[in-house]
Amino acid sequence: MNISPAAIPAYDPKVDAPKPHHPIYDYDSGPPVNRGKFAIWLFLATEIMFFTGLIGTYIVLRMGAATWPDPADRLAVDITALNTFFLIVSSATMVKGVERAMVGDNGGLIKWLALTVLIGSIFVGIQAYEYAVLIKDGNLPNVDIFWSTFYAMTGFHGIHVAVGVIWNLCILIAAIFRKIPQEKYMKVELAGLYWHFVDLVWVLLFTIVYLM
Amino acid sequence: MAHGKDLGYSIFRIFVILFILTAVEVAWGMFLREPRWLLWSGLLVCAVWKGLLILMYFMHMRFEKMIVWSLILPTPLLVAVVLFANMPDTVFNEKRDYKIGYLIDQTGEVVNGLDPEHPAKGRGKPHGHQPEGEAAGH
Amino acid sequence: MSTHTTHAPHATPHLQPGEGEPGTVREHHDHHELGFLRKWIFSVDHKVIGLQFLFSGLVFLALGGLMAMAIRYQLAWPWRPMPGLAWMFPATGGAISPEFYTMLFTMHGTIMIFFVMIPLLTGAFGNFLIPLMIGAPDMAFPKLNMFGYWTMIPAFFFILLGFFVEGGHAAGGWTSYPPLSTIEAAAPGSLTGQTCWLMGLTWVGVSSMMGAVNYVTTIVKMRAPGLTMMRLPLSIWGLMITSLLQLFALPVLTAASIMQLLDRTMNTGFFTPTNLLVNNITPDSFAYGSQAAAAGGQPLLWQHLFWFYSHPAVYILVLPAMGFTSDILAVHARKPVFGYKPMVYSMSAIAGLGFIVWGHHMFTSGMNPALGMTFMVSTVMIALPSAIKVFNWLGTLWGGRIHLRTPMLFACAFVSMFIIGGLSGIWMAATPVDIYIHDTYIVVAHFHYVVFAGSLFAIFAAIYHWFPKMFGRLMNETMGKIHFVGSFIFTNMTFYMMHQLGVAGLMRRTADPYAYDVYQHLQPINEFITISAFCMFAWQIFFVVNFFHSMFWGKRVGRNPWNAASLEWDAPSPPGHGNFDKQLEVYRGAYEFSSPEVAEDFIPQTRKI
Amino acid sequence: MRYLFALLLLLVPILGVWTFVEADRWQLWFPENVSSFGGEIDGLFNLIMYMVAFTFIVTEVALAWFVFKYSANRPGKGVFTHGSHKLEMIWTAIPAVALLFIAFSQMETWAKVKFESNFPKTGEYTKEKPIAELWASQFDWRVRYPGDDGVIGTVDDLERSYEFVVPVDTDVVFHLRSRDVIHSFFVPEFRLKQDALPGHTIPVWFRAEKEGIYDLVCAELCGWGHYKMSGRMTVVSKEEFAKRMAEIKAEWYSNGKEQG
Ligand code: HEA
Ligand code: HEA
Ligand code: CUA
Ligand SMILES: [Cu+2]
Repeated sequence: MNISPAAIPAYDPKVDAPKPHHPIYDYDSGPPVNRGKFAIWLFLATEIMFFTGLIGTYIVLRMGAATWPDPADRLAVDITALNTFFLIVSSATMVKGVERAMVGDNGGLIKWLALTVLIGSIFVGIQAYEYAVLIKDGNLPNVDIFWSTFYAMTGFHGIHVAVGVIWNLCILIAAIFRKIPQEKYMKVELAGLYWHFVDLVWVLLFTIVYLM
Repeated sequence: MAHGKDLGYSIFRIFVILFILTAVEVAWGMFLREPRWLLWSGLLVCAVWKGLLILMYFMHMRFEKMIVWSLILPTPLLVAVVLFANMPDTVFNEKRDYKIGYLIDQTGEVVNGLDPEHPAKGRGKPHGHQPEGEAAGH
Repeated sequence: MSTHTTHAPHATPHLQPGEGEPGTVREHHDHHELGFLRKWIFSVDHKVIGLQFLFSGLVFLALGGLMAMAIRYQLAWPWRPMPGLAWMFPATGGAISPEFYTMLFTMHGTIMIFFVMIPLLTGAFGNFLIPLMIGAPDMAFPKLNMFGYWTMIPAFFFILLGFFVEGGHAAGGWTSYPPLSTIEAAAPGSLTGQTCWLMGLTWVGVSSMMGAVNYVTTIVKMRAPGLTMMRLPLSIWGLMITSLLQLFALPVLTAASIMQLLDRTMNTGFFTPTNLLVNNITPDSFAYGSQAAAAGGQPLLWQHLFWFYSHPAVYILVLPAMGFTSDILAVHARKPVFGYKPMVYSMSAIAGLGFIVWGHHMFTSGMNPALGMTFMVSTVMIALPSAIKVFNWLGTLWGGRIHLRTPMLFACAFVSMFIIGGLSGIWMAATPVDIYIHDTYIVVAHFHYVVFAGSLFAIFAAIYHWFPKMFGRLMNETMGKIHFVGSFIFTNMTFYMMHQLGVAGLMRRTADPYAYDVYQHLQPINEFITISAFCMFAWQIFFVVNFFHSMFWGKRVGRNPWNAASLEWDAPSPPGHGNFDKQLEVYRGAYEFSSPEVAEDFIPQTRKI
Repeated sequence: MRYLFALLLLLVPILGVWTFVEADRWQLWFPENVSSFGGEIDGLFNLIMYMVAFTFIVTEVALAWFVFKYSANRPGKGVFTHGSHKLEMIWTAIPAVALLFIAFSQMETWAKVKFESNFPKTGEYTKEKPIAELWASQFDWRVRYPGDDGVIGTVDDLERSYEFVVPVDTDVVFHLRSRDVIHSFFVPEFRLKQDALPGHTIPVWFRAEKEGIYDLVCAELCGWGHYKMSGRMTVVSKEEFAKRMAEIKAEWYSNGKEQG
């Protein structure tokens, strides 16, 4: 058949008008991985790159600096070590929570999630306290590049923790009021992945910023 | 993970390892700061180890398919690219005629710097080593 | 999107082995008409969100275009009272100030790249096309998609706010190199405008990130049964690779702009070296308020981080455009895309190499010259996948039955213009040559050929091509052709001679090039360019009128006006809520044109033989 | 119709090449080269230009030709092909070779101009002992010559704004510095450009081969006055240079006396 340039098929209401009451066909084509999980890992990849920007800056500036104060001279390593411990605990409780959600144990989920939220808030609280003390002593980000990088890195990590706490809190509320059924456990798992990621970043940050 | 409960590992064990590693790190970082190369490489090993444990077990990466891995596998490469491409210009830059982290006034005096020998003037008590400051200990 | 999900086990005959979970039929029963707000403002429908991006992109295009006109006016007739803007400068009798000129091109570049091209390519077409072309009812995460547009609102707010703050908008170039952009005393635009600029960009970044996560997930997880990755239309490949670029590169810019923001507001010292003397102001007082800034940062660090994103960003600007072009060429030439797989691989190669070439913007910046050498090699090699693409486009046209309709004309123009822009890139990639031509008008010529004559022409092509799907009506063909002819001629008249200006050594970003004796003889050429640019701008009236007229009164067409084969043409025009009114089953690639198997000259992807 | 559009597409290579051919006549081409390596840079530019022009003409003409020839007005269907492996290989391999050739042909000149290891080591001026320090600041250029002791940074330095005097036919190394923001040292006739990065001392070398006065322009956006941040590069004979240095010195000290 030869189609001349003018042959644009005309509008035919019989064929072309949308038919009402159509089912929406939503087919899952991809590799066997949950959509949400796929998306959250993509998101975590961007987060890795984000922290690369911040931590990478710290690393190259520090390596290029002639001297660098011992972090222990300036920072409260002991309290923060405790804080690190808290964050790891909260990661473990989160795993427990996800595990409970997987088997559809809503009560267990609420218990462990509440614990996670609590410990997460403690972390944020301690960090806020640490900031307050530092700022009271005049250690503002503008004092020198040590403080600049310190606040940028830990600050953005802190914001991430806060977001994680809020996220977990939302799920906790949903679990309390609406109950999260077994087949929806993925909701919890996604929040968990984010939470562990925040923990993972902290593990690296703590070592690099506070101990090295 | 369709099969729910049984992941084949004990959260408690992982947690204990993480705890021990953290304790080792903190002790090392607080009391054994010399020699530096040993401290840094040791801490790095511990941190990466901890990170991997979290990634592998808490985040279930050990049990994930290649497709999930492929989403984050490019990142280490890119991280390395960013870091290494920046080093010649920051770390090994001989053209730079100031010290990173120092502010020098016009008389050539350090007014603001990382070096404890040159405490900043007139701006709070920024340095932990100063007796009144004790910022480190809160 | 209906939240009711019923798990109905479903026979899916064309499942690839190992692929997918059972299909899901979402019963769909909201038949109440959505109110205006729900339908157009708080919509979670990908098509509406796409249109939202399209319209805001076009509005910003007009704004950026107007700024380009002001730039051109100044370059042709410096310090002559500028029509329309004279009232702002009573002190000089209407002549704009040099500060204002710096602001003009800074914001022209910023708006065109971050508020026009990225929203149009990924925001508008990404949203509109992805679900339709892969046979999905909507995006994987419709709400996230809605937030993706909402986060553009603060971005719009901040970028517009900047024009009204003291000192004017950012004026450090769209690259915003510190310390010019971090020190208040260095430029009036660095007072508050730069902060608005950074906030705007950060929000665009958040929006792009949300969009990109959504796009990739949708493409990977929601293709119709039988639609394997290697049967995807190239537009979708382009959009997906672009999204991956966004995901891996953009956060670095976000981190960098946050650090610049901290440098500006909290007086940190990431990018500012020690011991500067700006405007005869001593270091202790050039920071905000009375506080000194931390110091001893590294200005090159910003350049590295910025270009680590912004080089991939230029491929973000071109990869979707390449995809659209491939599709449009194939449809209107009635031929399968020549070398489908090489096209996919070369796009991936461009994206992959795009991550390791950013240093070519920094050859003369004081970067370590050994790095320059490696960046040169990678940059030059990026021409290789581009070459493959160009030859495959030509191969697609070869032996076709070409219908020269407006979208096709713009697509051919894209190929033609991309060749020009790409080839001038080779000059700049060559380090020693770039010593001379860096920051001259050759660079301006290069990137306007790729982004304006290239990507924007591809966007025009895409608008003409998919307009029937968006509004159920055809754009007027005669007006379209007139629009094409004028745009094509005036674009070349505007940008081609810039190459020669660059060779003559004329620098970019100068408010008045004739302040130098060496450049005085270039004024006639600049006048010629300016007049051409004015004509080009005026010529767009044919597009604007055609666009709005056809939206309401264009010729009504059916589902598949172009006899194209890909899935979006199986949906009604415009598609209703949920896109498709039948179950799709895909049996072949998107480009089965002129196949001898059937009588017609195309086989839709859903047709079983 | 197809005549019109094919012609439009064909005009691109025709007019495109034509403007490049004529550019020199319209004074739209390189300014005269006066540096020792400028010729090489022009040569490399031309090398790429010829290679690129060839590709440009071939691809653009092919595009116009296809649009003209394969119009839909002919009966029958298009050629049904999904590509050709062999062609793909050919048009990958040939550009690959061409591109590698381009890349490798550039390296020598780049190394010569920018690598510090290739800076003049024997002449009067070296990296360690530069002829002067060139300071860029918003929006002027200042040159600081060493005084009698030949060392920069001592009290007897001679400072001078706007004009940078250098001897002809000599390997000149100077230090480029910036007081505030990023600027760029650019002398079109030298084919030399180097950004002045605040906080960095960047050594730059060139060898001017012709006496004369050239514009020194700032090529990196540095604020509102960027467009008028001009300086002057004066290349003089060696005898003249000595004389000029004496003049500069006299001027500097007389100024100093006035102030003191
Ligand atoms: C869509 C956007 C886009 C695209 C696709 C490109 C593509 C390329 N760009 Fe461009 N570029 C920009 C947008 C883009 N660029 C922008 C906006 C800037 C300026 C930023 C600023 O400073 O403000 C810039 C600046 C810029 C510079 C810095 C110049 C300077 O400041 O000194 C360089 C240097 O290497 C460069 C190189 C290249 C190269 C090698 C390609 C290649 O990808 C091109 C490859 C394509 C081809 C080569 C053509 C087709 C191939 C053939 C027909 C085959 C045969 C070819 C040969 C054998 C040679 N670009
Ligand atoms: C996508 C990017 C893009 C686009 C499209 C353009 C378009 C144009 N640009 Fe732009 N330009 C840049 C990106 C772009 N530019 C960048 C990044 C810079 C560098 C900035 C810097 O140095 O920091 C720059 C710099 C720049 C300069 C150099 C300034 C200098 O260095 O001093 C000049 C000078 O001529 C210029 C001119 C033009 C002209 C005449 C157009 C014209 O083509 C514009 C014509 C306009 C239109 C065709 C729009 C018409 C409107 C519509 C079609 C809207 C329809 C609306 C509805 C339907 C609602 N531009
Ligand atoms: Cu100095 Cu531009
Ligand atoms: Cu680039």
